[in-house]
Amino acid sequence: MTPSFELPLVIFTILSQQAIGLTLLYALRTAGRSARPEPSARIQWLASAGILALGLVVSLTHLGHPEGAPRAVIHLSTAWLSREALLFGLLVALMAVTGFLGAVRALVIAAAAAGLVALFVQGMVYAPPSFPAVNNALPFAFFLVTAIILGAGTASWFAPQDRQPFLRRILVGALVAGLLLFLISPCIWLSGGAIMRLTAVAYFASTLYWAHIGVGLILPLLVVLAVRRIPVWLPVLLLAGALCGRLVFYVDTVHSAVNLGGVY
Amino acid sequence: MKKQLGFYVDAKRCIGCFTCAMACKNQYQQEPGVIWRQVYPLKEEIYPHHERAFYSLACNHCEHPACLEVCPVDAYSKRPQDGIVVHHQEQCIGCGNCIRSCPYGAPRFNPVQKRAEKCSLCWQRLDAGLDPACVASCPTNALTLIDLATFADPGAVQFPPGFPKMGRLNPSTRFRQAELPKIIKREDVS
Amino acid sequence: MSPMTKQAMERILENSVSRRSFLSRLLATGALAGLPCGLLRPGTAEAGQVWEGGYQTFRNACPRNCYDTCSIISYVKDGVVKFVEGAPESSFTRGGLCVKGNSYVRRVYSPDRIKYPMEQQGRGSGNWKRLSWDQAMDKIARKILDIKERDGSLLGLALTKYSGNFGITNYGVEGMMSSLGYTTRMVGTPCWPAGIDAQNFDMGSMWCNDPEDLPQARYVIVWGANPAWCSVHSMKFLYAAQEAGAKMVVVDPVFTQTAAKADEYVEIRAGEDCALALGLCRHILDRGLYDREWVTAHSVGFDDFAAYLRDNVTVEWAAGKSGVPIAQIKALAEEFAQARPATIWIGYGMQRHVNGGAAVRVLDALVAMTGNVGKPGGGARYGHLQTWGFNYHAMLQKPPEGSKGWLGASGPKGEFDVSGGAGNAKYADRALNINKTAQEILDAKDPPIRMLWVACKNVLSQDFDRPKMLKAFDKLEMVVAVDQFFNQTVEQADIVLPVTTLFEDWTVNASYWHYWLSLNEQAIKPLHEAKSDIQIAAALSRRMNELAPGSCTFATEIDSKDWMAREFNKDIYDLFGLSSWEDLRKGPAKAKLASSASWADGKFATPSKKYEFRSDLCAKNGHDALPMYKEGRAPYDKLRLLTPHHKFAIHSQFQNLDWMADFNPAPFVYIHPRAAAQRGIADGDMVRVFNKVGEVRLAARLTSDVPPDTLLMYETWYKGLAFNCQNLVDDTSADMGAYKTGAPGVAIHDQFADVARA
Amino acid sequence: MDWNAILIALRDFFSARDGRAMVAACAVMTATGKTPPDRASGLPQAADELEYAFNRLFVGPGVVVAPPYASVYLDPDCRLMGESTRRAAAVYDALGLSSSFDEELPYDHLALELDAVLAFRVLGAQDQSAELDALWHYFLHDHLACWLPLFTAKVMQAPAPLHPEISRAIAFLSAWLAAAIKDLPQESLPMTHQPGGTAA
Repeated sequence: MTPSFELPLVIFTILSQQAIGLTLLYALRTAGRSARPEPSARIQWLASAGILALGLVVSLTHLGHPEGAPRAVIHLSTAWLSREALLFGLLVALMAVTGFLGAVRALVIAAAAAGLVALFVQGMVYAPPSFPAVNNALPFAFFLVTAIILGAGTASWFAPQDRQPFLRRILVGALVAGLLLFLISPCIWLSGGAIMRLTAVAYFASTLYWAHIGVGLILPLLVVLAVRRIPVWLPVLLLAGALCGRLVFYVDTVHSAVNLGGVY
Repeated sequence: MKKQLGFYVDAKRCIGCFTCAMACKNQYQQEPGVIWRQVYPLKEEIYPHHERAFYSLACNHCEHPACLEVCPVDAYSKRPQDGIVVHHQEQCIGCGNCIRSCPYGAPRFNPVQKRAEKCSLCWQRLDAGLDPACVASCPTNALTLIDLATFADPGAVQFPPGFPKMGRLNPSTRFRQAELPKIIKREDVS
Repeated sequence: MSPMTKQAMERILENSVSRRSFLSRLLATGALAGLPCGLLRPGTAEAGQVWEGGYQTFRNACPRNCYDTCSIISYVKDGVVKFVEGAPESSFTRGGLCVKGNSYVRRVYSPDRIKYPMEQQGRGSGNWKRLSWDQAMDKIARKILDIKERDGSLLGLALTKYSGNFGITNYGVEGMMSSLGYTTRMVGTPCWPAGIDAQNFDMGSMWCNDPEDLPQARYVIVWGANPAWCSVHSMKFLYAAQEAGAKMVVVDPVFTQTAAKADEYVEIRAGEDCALALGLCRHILDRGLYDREWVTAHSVGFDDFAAYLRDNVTVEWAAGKSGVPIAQIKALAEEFAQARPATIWIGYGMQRHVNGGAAVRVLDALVAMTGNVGKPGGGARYGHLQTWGFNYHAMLQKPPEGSKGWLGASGPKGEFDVSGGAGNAKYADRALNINKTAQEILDAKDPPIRMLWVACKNVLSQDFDRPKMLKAFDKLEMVVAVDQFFNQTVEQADIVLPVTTLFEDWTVNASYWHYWLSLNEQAIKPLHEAKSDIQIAAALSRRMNELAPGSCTFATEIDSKDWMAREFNKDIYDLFGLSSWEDLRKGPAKAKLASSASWADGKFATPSKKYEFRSDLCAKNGHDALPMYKEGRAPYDKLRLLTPHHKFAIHSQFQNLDWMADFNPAPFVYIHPRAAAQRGIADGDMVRVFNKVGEVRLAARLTSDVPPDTLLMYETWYKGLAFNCQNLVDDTSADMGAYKTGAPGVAIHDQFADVARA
Repeated sequence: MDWNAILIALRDFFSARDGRAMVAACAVMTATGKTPPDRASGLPQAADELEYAFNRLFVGPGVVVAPPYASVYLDPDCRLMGESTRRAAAVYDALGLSSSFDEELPYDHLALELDAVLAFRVLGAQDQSAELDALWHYFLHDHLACWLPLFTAKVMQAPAPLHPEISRAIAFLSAWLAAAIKDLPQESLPMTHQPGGTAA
């Protein structure tokens, strides 16, 4: 099987992670503080819900038969995809409710926790045995880092001034973590089996991979370190970089069937 | 052990003639581009001669099929009586998750129907007392049907080089590996 | 009433009773009268199509000039072939087909098929007009009459036909020509003629053991053949021999798929089979391992041959010529001579050389001197025509009264010619060498070739020196191509006629390798306006006789089934143990053989009635009397070029189908990594292969399957690709072939070329 | 627009065996379709050009650009004489009609299907039977509307510029289909075709 540009999935995962990131960052920066929600809480939460809903709609276009999408939740017993569908459905509702109710603390924590679980489940969907390089916790790690980077970046549009340094620190930390993760993972694959090595080689040979590293991670890191704040345009750059990185994930992660008859 | 049907791929006998793959197309009159059975030449790192040894592979009807596990709409089932993994195409929503998840590339996307499909082990033919089309067509008896419950060839291997080792899935295909003849090369050019 | 669902309507349409009663009220009103329909007509209850019911099965036979000539069962439903299977009755194919046979349905129902007679306005222009059969036959008939009027004979009308459709009734094409008068025939065969002559000189005929006795062999050398690709059903018999303890050795210039399945592969310098075989003979002689008793009782000239070996051959010399190490030659000779029975499968590839006939004679001698001729499990296996004793009713037609032709006797017109030459007729057909078709057309004078009829053949893909063939076509006033697909010959034709597939008309097929006989029933009506070759002949005869009564003796109305039946005779029935051809409807039949071995009784068909190591007949035909070394062709370019058959195609057939393209989308030239490195060529690079004939462009594959001095590409026609290996193959003759087939063979594998990055 | 006349002309066009018949059918379309006769047609040379172009697109002998058979578009395996061919013949049979061409002209050839459309139109005008409506709905929505757009798209994708007469015939065909679908109650819109499942 040759990998293909699964654009709807690229967009869906990125948007959903952005939404979850926003949720996580809200929960993080309000943790331990007064129970009073931020002034723009409602907008933030509705925006999260909207972003996630948009992602879900886009994900439908990936199906050969979108009309059958509601049935996608019937195989919860073993299919991570069913669990993902159910969980993201619940999550979008939870985000919307949280937004409408003005970010009630309990709901915020519930949504953040559900978001984390959803990221894990999503990570499992994309960690099948057919992709040895990512048949592990890496997809979850990639998704979590992406969620936090996008969440911190996007949250800077909504968070009050006093929380901006917190977001900045989180973003810097996440960018550094991401940089290490995305640079080191392929290096580790190089010492793995044939398919892992092929994956590493494909990543390193990909312009998109380097665009993600450069535009999505290094450049934002330098900018934030230099200006010591998150410029208003930075989330757009982060999103573009994340899209590049996700494209690499879908296009260049090598499927074991590609080398049938060859060394695995 | 319960009955579990599978293919025995005898790479020592296989001549890579693609008759099995074409017999499959002949049986199901598939659209161009849709391939249930493919004949994979072994790479030169495994068999040192280009396109001279092959694995004829379709669905491995695994004990724990990845396709079945990951299908969100439960469109796969494993027949209790013989372990055949059946794809119920009418239930398929074309999400591609099985295609992504099967390490052996058995499910394929049908661009016309916009659904996945894969080798059925010709269960309709089996139920009618016939061999699968590919097995029936093999001119060298290199592709045969086995029941793992009774199959007891000590020489057979489950994961030969060139076939991804996926122990958890426990694919039902068994192999005999290709052999090399003694080769006497020309003196005047070597 | 709201519209029904698609599924509900389709359920109604599935069944004739329900669909008829669905609109019964309407039919009762008589509304059907006066409809504006121009194409559809009111149908009666009986008319229309029968769509219901299960499969009907029919017996078919693959007519593709292949060792295996598979017997097919076609499954037909509603008048449409749904799928095919091999016939289980044949112990040779055991219910199997090959990759090509399994694609047949795709061929019949391909939207790409030629559907109607058509005429091209300007050869190669792509400007085609549709013709009715009447119009097409009228144009052709008038042209034939015009030629007759201008030249006083029909020698300006030439036929080139070979084995693209190998049914016995397809010889009606030759019959059609004969029924018009004396014409020009492209005679001979590009396939196997040098070996045929060789075996005729040695044994009096080409006759091989039943391949199903291969498991009895204790030693098998497959020499210059690749059954793993070209006779897939023979492989199981070779395996059975191996499993019973026999050693299988493959001698080939290329590490073929068959070589990969052997116990031992001997890489030989192409064209030096003669030398290696003589070296083996010499060593056997030296070690006294030959069968003294057998050669004394059953052969003539062995002492002369032995003397030749002693005086002219050494193992060292053979090693130097063939590239095979001395020790291996000795080992091979000793093993072969000591195993009983031992056999050699003599391939057609190894005789496509300027010394091919000579090489086959030496291989025959090797088998004979070790006493393996006439033994089950032994034999010099090349081919046979034992099961081809049909009436050739379709072929044997009389020329019209007063026809004029070539003065003097004519030789055979190919290996299947049963007309026995011209007999005592005053005139004969003009025979031109099929293997030099282009040159012969260019050279022919008095009269020139004015019109070419192409049937069962794709001249521009299969004949040699394609650039010259295009020039030859320029000389022709009319080219008629009869075909199923728009191949490179049809592209250059003036008129194309659509011909039926095997499922669409009756015929009968035999094999030149195994001993099974298969009926080919009409399973479906011809699609579009396709006609079979004999139906085309009848249509032409009809028009010829309308325009000029008596100008064609071919029947004007033909029942194909009846014509198929007329091919049978008592000898065939006796040979196969049939009471009627109808018995074949129950499945293919195998000849009742006294022994699985040819020449089992030791009585040969040579003048001496013995195996002739020394053949005066051979000498009389211009060759050496003894199996002797003959020099190969001097290289005319840097690398040897081989263009054998591919597993996905037989000549230009099958590879064009989209199912085949799924597995094999594009051609490659195979180059040894060392030769590639010298030229800076990497795997997958586009390259130019060129020589004095022309050039082709294609991608390179680097592999040590070929030796460093050899290029390999396969002879196939890919839909939509210009690739054609005949741009690199000249028409140099092989040494033998003229005696039995009317023209020498062709040195297809004595070609040379160079390669560079494109 | 006199659709009956247009349909007859389209049928005659797509079943034409030579340039003259094609030109004649085009002339009818010109006269009936109320599009200005903007080009001289009927000249022998023009007829030849039209015929060559027509054959390249629809007839052969080479690989044709747009085979005019429903099964090539509807049957999953893109072949002739497939399931949809069988369905087309069953529709004719239900109407009490049959083709006199048999396999010489596969039953789902465009010209035969247009002939059936004519039959439906005339029968429908005479007889208001619900069954006839249902059958027509099926033939139009579940058959013609599923493949004609794919067919016309293939024609439009032809490598060489389209001959104007062919382009106009295709335009008429598309216009008729659009009008016919509008005329029918919009119970079920023509869906993307979902051919029957394979054996799995």
